[in-house]
Amino acid sequence: MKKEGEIRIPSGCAISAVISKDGNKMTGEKIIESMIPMHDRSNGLGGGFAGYGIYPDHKNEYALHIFFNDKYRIEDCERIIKDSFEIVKKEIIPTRKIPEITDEPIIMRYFVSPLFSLLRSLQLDEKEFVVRIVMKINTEVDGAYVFSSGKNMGAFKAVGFPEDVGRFYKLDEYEGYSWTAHGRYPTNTPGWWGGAHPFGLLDYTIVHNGEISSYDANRRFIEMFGYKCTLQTDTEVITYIADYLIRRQGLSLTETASVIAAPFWTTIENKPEKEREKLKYLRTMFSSLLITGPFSIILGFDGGLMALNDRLKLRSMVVGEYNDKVFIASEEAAIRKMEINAKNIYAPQGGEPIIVKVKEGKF
Amino acid sequence: MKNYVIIGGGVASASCIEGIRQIDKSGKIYLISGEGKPTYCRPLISYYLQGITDFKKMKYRPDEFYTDNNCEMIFGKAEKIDAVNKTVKVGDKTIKYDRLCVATGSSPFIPPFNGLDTVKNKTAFMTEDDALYIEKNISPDTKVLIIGAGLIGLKCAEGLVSKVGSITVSDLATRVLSSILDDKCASYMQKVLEEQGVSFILGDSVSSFDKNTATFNSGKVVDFDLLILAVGVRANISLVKDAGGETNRGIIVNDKMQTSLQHIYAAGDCAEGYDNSINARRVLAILPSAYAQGFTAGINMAGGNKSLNDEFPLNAIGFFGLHALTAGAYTGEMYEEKSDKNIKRLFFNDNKLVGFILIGDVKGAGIYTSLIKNKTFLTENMKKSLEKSPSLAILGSLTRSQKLGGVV
Amino acid sequence: MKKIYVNEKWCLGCHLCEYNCAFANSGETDMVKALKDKEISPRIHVEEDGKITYAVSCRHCEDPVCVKSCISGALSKKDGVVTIDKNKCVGCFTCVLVCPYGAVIPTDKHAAIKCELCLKNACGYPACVKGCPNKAIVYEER
Amino acid sequence: MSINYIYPEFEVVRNPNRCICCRVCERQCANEVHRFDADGKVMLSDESKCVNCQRCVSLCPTRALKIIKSDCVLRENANWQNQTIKEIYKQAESGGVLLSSMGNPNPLPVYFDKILINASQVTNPSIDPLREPMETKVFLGKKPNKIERDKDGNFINNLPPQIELSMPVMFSAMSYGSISYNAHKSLALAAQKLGILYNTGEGGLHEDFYVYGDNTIVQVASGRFGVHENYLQAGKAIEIKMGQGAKPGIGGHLPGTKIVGDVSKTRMIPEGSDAISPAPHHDIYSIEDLRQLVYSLKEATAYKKPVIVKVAAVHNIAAIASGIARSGADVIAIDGFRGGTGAAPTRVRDNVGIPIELALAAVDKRLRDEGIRNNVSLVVGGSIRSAADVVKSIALGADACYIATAALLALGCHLCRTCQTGKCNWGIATQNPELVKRLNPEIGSQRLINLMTAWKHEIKEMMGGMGINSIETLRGNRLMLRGIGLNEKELEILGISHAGQ
Repeated sequence: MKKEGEIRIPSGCAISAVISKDGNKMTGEKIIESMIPMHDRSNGLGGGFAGYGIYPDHKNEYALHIFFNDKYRIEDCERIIKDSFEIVKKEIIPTRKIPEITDEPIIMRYFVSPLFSLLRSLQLDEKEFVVRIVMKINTEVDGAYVFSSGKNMGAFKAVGFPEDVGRFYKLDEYEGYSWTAHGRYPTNTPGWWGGAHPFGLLDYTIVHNGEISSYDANRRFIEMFGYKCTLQTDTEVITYIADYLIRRQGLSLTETASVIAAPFWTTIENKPEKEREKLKYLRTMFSSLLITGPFSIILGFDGGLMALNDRLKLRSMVVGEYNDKVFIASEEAAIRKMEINAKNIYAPQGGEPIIVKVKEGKF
Repeated sequence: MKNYVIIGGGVASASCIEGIRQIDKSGKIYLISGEGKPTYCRPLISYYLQGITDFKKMKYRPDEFYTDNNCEMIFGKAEKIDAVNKTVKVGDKTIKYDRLCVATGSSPFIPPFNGLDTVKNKTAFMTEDDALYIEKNISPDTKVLIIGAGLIGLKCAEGLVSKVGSITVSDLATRVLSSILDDKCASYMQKVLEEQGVSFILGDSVSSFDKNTATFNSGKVVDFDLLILAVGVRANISLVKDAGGETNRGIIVNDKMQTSLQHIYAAGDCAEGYDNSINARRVLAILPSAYAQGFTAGINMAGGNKSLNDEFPLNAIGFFGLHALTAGAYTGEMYEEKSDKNIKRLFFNDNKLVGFILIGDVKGAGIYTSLIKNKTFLTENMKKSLEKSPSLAILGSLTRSQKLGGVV
Repeated sequence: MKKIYVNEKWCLGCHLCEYNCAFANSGETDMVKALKDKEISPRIHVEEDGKITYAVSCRHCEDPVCVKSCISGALSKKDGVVTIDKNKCVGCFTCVLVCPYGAVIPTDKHAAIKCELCLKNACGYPACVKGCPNKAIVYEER
Repeated sequence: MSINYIYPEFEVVRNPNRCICCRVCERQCANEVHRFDADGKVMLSDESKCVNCQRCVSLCPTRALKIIKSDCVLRENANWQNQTIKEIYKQAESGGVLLSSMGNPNPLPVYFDKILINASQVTNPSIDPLREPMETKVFLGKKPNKIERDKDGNFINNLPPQIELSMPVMFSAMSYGSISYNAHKSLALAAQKLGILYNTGEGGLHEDFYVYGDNTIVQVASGRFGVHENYLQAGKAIEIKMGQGAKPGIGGHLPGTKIVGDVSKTRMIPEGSDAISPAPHHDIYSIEDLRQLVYSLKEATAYKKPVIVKVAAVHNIAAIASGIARSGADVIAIDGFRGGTGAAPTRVRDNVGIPIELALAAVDKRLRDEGIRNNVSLVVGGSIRSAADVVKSIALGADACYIATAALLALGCHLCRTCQTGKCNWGIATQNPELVKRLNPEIGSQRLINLMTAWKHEIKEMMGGMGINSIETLRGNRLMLRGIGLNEKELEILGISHAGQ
């Protein structure tokens, strides 16, 4: 069977997230538990998590999480890394041996800083530079795959049910102010570790439930701007779109939501003039980045989360609150598992972005 | 609220009611009718004899016409009009009017033939009663003599020809339909009647009757079982004349149908209106004029303002499927087209169509009629087009588009 | 009230209206049976003015002179439609004589005929309008 | 010449049991095929004049007529086929270039028919267009690479002029002159009511049609007929016609007999003079010349009108398109080799150019590879025959489609391919007032509106089936397509997988 990257694989899923607006640290325990009641939304072929604020000791370095098929790939890959970065720290990501998770690749973690001189000679923005190196490894080094590349955050994923993946990666031993989780139900993959979610680029990670119908339109457009959709997954392309709109075009999160889940023209027509002009501009300007078909996504980024449904709300997604915490999940059961007393539980409208940010200076 | 009185129960009377009601929905209308029945179409009695229609179908308007229009029928003969006190005397009743319309029509004219009183079976041909009388007195062997080869006489002949033994029609004039057709056209029509078995004695007159025999000036003797007198009609003008109104052959009216007496109007066969085709007064004893005059009188009686000055003679005559439609005056330059079956004559005067005779193919005749009526100025090209066939091409694109594309 | 109106700008002179009219008023359900080898007597006819053609049928005048001139009361105007009662008509053709459009058609069957907007026949909607290939004849409110 | 080598192509079959001799056929045939014989009271026909336009068939009230292909055949073989032999006869007689109308009729592959469309099942839902909004609106025009904001952070509208279309279809260029006033009016009226655009072609814009300016593309072609400042200002967009799919590399020729009255006035050339459009624009011998014309037109219209550059699909279309995309043009229109024409040399029509499907796929890919797909919108034409062709074109990467032959069919055209005679019985390709009036624009425009409305419904149905509710996410979405019976190379060029993959 072909794996991710060789063929497009649709999948159904479970997603879950929690964030503390005050920046209070939480271990990964709760987020793992939240996936248990949604067990049936996964099929054991992929699970994963992203934690933010988990590397306070290395918060100024990019944390590259990399899968290697075998040790020979490590050398090839490290050559590329060393050409561009100073490696501050390199280690094997600690895991727990459990029977539910097998056939693991070599999983490494590098904390790196771009070589300043190189950056200057290339006249590149630091983040753009990191993106290019990540793309280079992922497309050029067969058997090596960078699956997390942000600062003070990390993605952890594997083939297996998400609750098992969480235990495998010992996430109960990490502490972060924000967590997202994903359980996967792909329909025609043998299961590949790199294909599990979240998908990350820099500090952007996406967990997503859905199967977008706009995929190839989005992919072929975004690939004009240097992105390589090697996995052929929705999550990958949505992450790139988010990166393109937010980082490269400088759109706000709300504006980004108005592009990827743009209001219908009839809705736009009825808006007050200023709003109407703005929405019309965004839809015309970025028409190829509209995403159609069902999706519920949670975009994690440095200091916050954004949850968004497709504009017809073809996928379930609920939001709840308790004290400083905001919870988002495919099902209310997942939220209740994290906080039995969660309040204000509601289902956002299709296309209505839920943006939660940690208070300035708290992360 | 006005009181309207109409004397007479013919077509002019019915249209007078329609005219009044167009303006005044509430005023009281009294209708004095001598015949004692609702309006029927007198020209249809020949078709009755022929069996094409019956008395029920001959009613001019539905039964509920009078009640729907709030008319009170008074059957009886109007004896006297008091123009000063504005009353009409009917038997022992005196009816007050605010506006009066005299629509008394005409009566058959019976010349003083010698020995006419010795003829037992004789009648005029004007009313349903006349038709019934004839019906009662004929058998397949009956010999009928009709005096008068005008429209009434010939229609009577047409109606009877298949039901009686023989029909002879005589007239002082040397041709049939002398008042409507010229020699050529008349003989054309005569031929059709002769083919059906009608005999004619023309240019001759009865000198005396003796029971069932008529002796003509020429010496010719004709035996008959039934004598029908269709010599002509006279307008019934005496009521107005006696009341002091101006009369001639008919009651003189202006273009509003007013007589010389205040608040008294006249319409129909009894009135002498204006013939547009000859620019003179004339009794136009034809149905379209009766309707138009009655309607005009009605409108003006009810306080409206309507003038009628575009009347002219129109005749639709047909025997045994051959139709002749004529209109206007036969003066000026004539265009003629003739074939075995058809005659077409158009009369132009001063670049206007003033009259026509169509026999046989009569399609579109009304287009000619309207040109006469409107006194439309005709260019040579228009004349050419008219001569070819009557069509709206004559109007020109603009007028035609308005007429065919708009509300008329 | 809806009436038949003619726009000569679009008339092609194809004469289909005449045939559709004759068929609609034939009482037959098949056009071939109704019209084959027969002289047609349509209630609408196409006239020519040079290269211009146009169809003419009853205008259902506000003030219909045919109705006023009818000697038998066969012609009447009800609900805006001038109709002819063929039972009452004796075929005197006074109406033919007075119609300024030539729209009352004489027949050899003791009766005149005219357009009655197909309200009395099985068509129920003016057949000339339905069959006009170029909307030169329309049935509408104006 | 006394011997007639070619037997009439068609037979007029009249069913005497049904013919009622109403003579509609006679009155409607400008070719004078039918004739009433008063003596025998029968209709006669001269089939040698018949072009099989089916006007008589359509108007015969008793369906007594049909036109069939004559079965009189030459002794053909696989190499020397009927048509080939006849063409030889024609040229042997006339000594001239063979002319044809409409598009390439030969049995070359129609790729649209070998592409299948996807639909959603289970893993994602299809969307019911009767229940949910289904958007077909598109904006054609250049999209800037970067947003701009003012000092308060609000967007500055830095979009160049855009063409808004309610659906991704436009009526492509057909000149007034090659088609009639009423045909043009039908297109203009329909475009206005539909919220799309029609194209003047190279015949100028009749003064009556300036009112439809917001729905008009004014064309500037090599003959520059009817081009003046007001004309350029009048439209919503300006199209520079470099080529036409039916006759790439060839100019146009409207015979003087059609340059009458308003046609002459609108084209700004004398009555009766032939309107000859040169093969190239004589001020464009290279891409940099094109850029100058693009900017000349933009200068003349104060940069308010998007400029479309229309080219025929030829072998190196991708490179040509890449050049145009960098020339300042806002839209590239590509016309495939099946595109129609009023008249083209037969050899050119049948042998020059490439299919639009391959051209589109190649161009879209090339522009994306170069990262300049956003510089231009892509409009494709050259035999878009149905809503499915539209959907496939959009999925291959087009922004919108141009239709002309389909529009003419809606107006009554029966593809008899004798436009050049000027005797079009349907009132389309003629300037004879008697024939022109046969096309009532009220009917014509309604039929176009009906056609487009039907296509729109079908497009929405197919989009809904794919789970797509906005046409922009179909654009370039080649995953929604699969090939059938295509070889590896064809699939590679089209950028799609084979069915079953």
